[in-house]
Amino acid sequence: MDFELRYTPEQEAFRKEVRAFLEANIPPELEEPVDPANLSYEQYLMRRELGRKLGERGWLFPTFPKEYGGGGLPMELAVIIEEELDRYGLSLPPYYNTGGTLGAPCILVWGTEEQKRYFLPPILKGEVRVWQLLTEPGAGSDLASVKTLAVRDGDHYIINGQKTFVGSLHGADWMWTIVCTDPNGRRHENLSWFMIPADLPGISMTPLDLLTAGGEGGASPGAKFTVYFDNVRVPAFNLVGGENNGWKVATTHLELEHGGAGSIRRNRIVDRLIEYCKTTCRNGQPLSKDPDIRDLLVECYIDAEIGRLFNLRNYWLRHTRRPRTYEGPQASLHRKVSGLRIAEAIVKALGPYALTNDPAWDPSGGHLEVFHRASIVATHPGGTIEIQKVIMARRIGIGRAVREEAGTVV
Amino acid sequence: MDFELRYTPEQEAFRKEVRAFLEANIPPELEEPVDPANLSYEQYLMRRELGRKLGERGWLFPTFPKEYGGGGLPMELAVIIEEELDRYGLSLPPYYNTGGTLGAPCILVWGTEEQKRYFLPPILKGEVRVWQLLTEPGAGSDLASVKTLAVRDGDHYIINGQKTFVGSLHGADWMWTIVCTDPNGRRHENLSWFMIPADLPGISMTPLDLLTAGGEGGASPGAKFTVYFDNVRVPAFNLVGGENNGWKVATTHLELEHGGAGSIRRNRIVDRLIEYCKTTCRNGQPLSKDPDIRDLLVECYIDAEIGRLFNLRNYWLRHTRRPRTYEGPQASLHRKVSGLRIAEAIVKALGPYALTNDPAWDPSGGHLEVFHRASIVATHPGGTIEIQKVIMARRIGIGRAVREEAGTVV
Amino acid sequence: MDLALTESQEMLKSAARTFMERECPRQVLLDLDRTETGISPEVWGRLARMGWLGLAIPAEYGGEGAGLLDTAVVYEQLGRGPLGGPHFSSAVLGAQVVLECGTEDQRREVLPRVAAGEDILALAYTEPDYGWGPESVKMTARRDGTDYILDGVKLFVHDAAAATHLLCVARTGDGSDPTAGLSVFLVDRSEPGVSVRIMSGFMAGLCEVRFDGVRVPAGAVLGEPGTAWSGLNRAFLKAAPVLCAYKVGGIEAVFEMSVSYSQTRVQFGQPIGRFQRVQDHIIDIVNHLDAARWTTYEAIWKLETGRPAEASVHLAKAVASEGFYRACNSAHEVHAGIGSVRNYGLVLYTKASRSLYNYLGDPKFHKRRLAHALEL
Amino acid sequence: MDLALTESQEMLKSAARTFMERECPRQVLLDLDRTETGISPEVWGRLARMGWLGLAIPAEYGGEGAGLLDTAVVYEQLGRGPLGGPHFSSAVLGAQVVLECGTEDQRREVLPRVAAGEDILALAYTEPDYGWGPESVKMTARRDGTDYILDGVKLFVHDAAAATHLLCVARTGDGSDPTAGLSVFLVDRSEPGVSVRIMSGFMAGLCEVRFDGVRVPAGAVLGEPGTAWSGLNRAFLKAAPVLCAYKVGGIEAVFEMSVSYSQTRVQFGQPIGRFQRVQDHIIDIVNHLDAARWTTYEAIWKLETGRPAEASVHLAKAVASEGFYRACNSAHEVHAGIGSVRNYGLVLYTKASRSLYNYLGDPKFHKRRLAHALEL
Repeated sequence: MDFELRYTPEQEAFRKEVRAFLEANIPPELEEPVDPANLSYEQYLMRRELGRKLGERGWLFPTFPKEYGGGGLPMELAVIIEEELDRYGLSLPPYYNTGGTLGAPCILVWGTEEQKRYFLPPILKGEVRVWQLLTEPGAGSDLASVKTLAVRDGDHYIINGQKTFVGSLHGADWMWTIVCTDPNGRRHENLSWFMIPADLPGISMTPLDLLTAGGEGGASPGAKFTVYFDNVRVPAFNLVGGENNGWKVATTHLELEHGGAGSIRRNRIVDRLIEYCKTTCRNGQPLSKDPDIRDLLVECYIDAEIGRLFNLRNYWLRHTRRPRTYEGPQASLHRKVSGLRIAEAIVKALGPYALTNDPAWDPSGGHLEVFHRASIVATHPGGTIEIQKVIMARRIGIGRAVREEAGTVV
Repeated sequence: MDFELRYTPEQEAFRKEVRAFLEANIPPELEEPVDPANLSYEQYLMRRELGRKLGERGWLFPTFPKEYGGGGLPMELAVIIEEELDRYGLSLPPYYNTGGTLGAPCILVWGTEEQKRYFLPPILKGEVRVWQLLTEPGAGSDLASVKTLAVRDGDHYIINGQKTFVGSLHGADWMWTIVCTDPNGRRHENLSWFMIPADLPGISMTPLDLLTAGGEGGASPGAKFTVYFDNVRVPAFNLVGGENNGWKVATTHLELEHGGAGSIRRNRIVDRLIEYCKTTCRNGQPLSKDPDIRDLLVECYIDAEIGRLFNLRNYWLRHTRRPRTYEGPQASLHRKVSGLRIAEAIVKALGPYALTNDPAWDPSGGHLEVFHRASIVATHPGGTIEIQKVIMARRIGIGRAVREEAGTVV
Repeated sequence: MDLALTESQEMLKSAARTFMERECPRQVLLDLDRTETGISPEVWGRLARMGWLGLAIPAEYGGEGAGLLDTAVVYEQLGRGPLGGPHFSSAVLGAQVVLECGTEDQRREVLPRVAAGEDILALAYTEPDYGWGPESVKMTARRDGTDYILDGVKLFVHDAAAATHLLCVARTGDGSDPTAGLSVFLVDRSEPGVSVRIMSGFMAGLCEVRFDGVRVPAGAVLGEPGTAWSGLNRAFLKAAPVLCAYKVGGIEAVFEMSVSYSQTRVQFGQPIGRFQRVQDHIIDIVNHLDAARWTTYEAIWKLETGRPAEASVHLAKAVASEGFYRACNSAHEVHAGIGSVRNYGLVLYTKASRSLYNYLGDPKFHKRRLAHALEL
Repeated sequence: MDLALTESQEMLKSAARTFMERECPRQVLLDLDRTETGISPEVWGRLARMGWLGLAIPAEYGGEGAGLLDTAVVYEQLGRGPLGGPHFSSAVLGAQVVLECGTEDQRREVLPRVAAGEDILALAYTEPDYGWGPESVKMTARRDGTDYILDGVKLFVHDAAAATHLLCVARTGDGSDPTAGLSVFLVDRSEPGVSVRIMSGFMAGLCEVRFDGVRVPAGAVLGEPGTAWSGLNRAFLKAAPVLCAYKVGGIEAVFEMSVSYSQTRVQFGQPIGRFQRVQDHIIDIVNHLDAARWTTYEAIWKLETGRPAEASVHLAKAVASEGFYRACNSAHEVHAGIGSVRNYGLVLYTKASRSLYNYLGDPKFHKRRLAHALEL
């Protein structure tokens, strides 16, 4: 067993190359905002620019095939890129683009050769930013019951309906979505997966006012929209995976979204919390010296370590293409549930300081307050806590008569 | 609001009478054993004798109608009897008799006048001790699927089948049970409720070897049996509530068993635990002065207080005949779940001392060790934790299309 | 034993519920939530006219002279809103501090205006070394002739932004006993040197209050200087269960919202309330509700009947605070996405459950006090 | 990065699993559970012949010289049994203490017999003031000429009833530093004055060991008198993850039992595994399983590769102990009645999860050590 990535001298040389590239291409203004709500449009544009530069070299989607604009790199080099970006508090891509990270694998697995050549390069090179559109007002956990309708009309489909809890602050170039293409069809056999340019006539959107507000940073920005489709004409070419085959396509992005992607990142909030408590004094001593707070910090640390190991294992399983069953949603479940626990531990440890982002009184610079709200909201997107358990039970072989297989990922 | 029972001078005079009676009639040998397993047959017989003496005065089932052998007393006087018995560590009845405490209300609610006159006096006067027989190997939580069969044969029914997790150490005079009287009938409309003399030919039993062993004390003895019915002929007169009406009869005893009876007793184990920690020294100081243990004790105390208040409320609801919904199973759920929490807290507080009943090293005299095992086992009888939640959900109005009513009790 | 409300208490409860439904519908509460004070002149005036700003104030000081239980009955309904703003800080906690610490003259001067809603009190007790025990008050008041000079920062002060007057607790004497030497100063918020700033975050109405060389006359001290602790402690013990009742009302509302949503939201072809995992969240909520309810009302009963009540008050405050916090979490799980849309209303409770979690002491504080009361 | 076992480790795992299935079926384990020692001569002999009593003992001392990871692979399978008895106390913990604290001569004398199963060691460390830190050893050994006299009580000593020799830890020196002055004595259990008594309760193999004026020669001290702590600490750090692996195996078995039962037990017309509440218990178990597994193996990897491993060992021990305890509770909820029937087998795990909860330190102990390692 080996819990650490080993790098050859060649790979370490690659790290130097990446580091030099990032030093040259990350402008100082591109700092990570505490609250995704605070990512200005200017900062967003800088991040998009960085994404394009990474994309040019295949570093934006490093393990994706070169022929479609990816890097064709092995896991180790992908990790190096992620680790180096992590030093700047950035992830890959350095802006909200779950439509790309979840959509590109779908196209790679389910698209025709022509579709791959058409859709993948702009995504993998960072030329477009993509949103995913799944939830509808009447279809949340029960995604397969979506009512947004696509009707064939010659070489096009005409789409009508609405999707909600979508996207991030500064808009998208493309959107992909799952819609119903056969209202009378059998469940799971009546859906189709479309990639849609965001500027097509008939698409409009309104923002939601949420507990978490605003945002562009990382995978879970707070700003969300409702997107309306009013007789939107989409070329039939944009249907990926075949008509009424959308649920199969969905198994790929759902698997990735439900924790199957894995991760090599640490839980930053616990690091920050420990740092906060080591450096902040109350009653004349560092908070971390208070035995009650110390005990709470250890519990948070344990939760973070378990989460790190679950993610590490999933990252390894994915990139070594080993069989997976319940591991994806297990990591996802742990992240959600431990997020609530950690938020409560912070409230217990810090009292009202846990809830304020008042510049005069919050040494975390707003991180803890944002985390508190986000921990509540984060239990829902990408499948609620309950849905993670539903999937785990099916994969363990107790939820249904036939044990469910994990979705195909890349 | 008033959380305490108030007694008139007449009622206080009654208390004196009860106290004098108990002083005269409780032999010193009738002490409460730590482990129900240790109740000897002699002690059991003494308790039965005490039960008969209480029964003669109507004090064994004090609130039941006088005409059937009960006391016809108001709640306040019943509480006085219970409080006075509690001073001896005894409850009402002072031996395992859930077949009586749950069966008598069923007969009172669902029996014919003739049946009440025949069955109730021996129970209410303490002349018989009764077991309830519900679970079968294939029917636990799903009680309504019992397969033990009763077939009418002239003036009798012939019963075949087996019931398990039944009874207590020293046998029973009567047993009541729910059996199937119509194998082809609709669910819940094919069961019947029988009161059966335990000495009928064809009844046999074998003991189970359980995590909790042995017992007669209180409501949850450890000793359990499997009871076999082999062509047992039971008079048709003994069918209470009408053929195929057994599920309705069951709603009465299930309601009582699922916490609806209420209680005015404290959680003795937490009192004992606190006493243990105040009087036992480690590292030169009482355990209760260790801040970690102090915190654990407070959590246990809180659980005990919430349980006490739930039970008190239920007792009040029952005896004032106020409407009830989910309150019974809520108290039951709390008892079961908090039992596991308290057991774990004791292990955390006392380390391995929590698990030993070694006379040289256990100042609790075995109470904590028995409680630890019992806390696990106690989550199942009278409806598992899951079943309490099922019932709560139905009573809250979310478990089914139609909100379920609480069972009729007396 | 009788766990029911009396007929008149049932009427009071019904009146309070009607008031909340008519005068404080969801949209009004959402609008109030966007204000710094949590209140509008209209709603405040209505509260005053209902007599609820003088509920727990004796009749001789212009109040209703209602008992704690009556007050709790009303507060449970306010908590159902949840109606924010300074009513509790002023009319319950602030008034109790004046009652318990003040002289007869001070009561007569201050309380009628509080009961009428003309003056609004806020208790400036907690400091950067946050805590609700007597040892947590470190700010000192310096004697200068017949005046006192107040200097220091009070932090996480509830409802100071809405207040006309601050009850500032400071040390006027030394000693190793932290309960000795405390004094309460009644300070007009408009005095020079007093500055109040609302603090930002996931909290409602919590303020930073700075006293910068604020000069007050000796008469601003409630009662005898240096002896405030026992009065403060009595005031805390009486006010805490009223705050608990407010939380009980909040949990009850969150329970009803969750039940209703789970009955009507359909997924996978059935109301989500049919799913055991959704049920379990709702069962959690109702268990918190009833635990908070009965511990709270038993504490009030003990206080009202003169029984030793300390342990019960600490028990109730710990249970109700944790219960409200977790009930809101569970409700968010029942609701998923829609629950975090601000206009839906659930977030109002979640925010209240956090804002009030530490008010008058967090669960740990009360559990430690409970341990003390149990002689552990 | 490679989280897989090597091919030879997979073979070892498979051999251990086959051994357990063939030689230690349920009925054998139930019978062993009724003994005081937890072991029979037959099973003990087979363990010795497999080489598993010398797994973690270097080849030069008659062992297999396997690494910690190989040892853990076997122990995971033993934990699946769960196979009780003194194998861990003797062949892992005891042997590591001798290895770390003993002189070369002592190692050569003791370890081969341990590896062969001829001698059985038990560590008499804990006392009535129970604890696993150096400060918890209060028993003193008195020097008398060239001998030492041992007097005192060791409590909750694992597997002393099965042991031929006790490793008794006592103080031979004073000082304010609790880590100073500790010595380990190798004492033949048959020496006059040594008495071992199995303790009753919901635990397996825990004993009271009394030393009543036991005279031992100076040569009975492992290594240099008074310097044992650093060796003991190293032995604890290496043995603890092996014990964790045993717990991982126990949780895995409990997981598989629960899955299987929930797939076959039908109630309300369907396998109970279809009910979300039953699923949630099983999900709890598998979460404990994987948390215990990966924290354990990461700790072992760190130990084997010479990385700083203290924090990881403490993490793993806390997680695995709590996980095993709670996994058993959850399994009882899945099984309800049948789970508490002793012959079904679940109770064996439940008892092991309790017996081993405190062995080498309970979760709190390890969390405090973890805090220390994190410089909190």
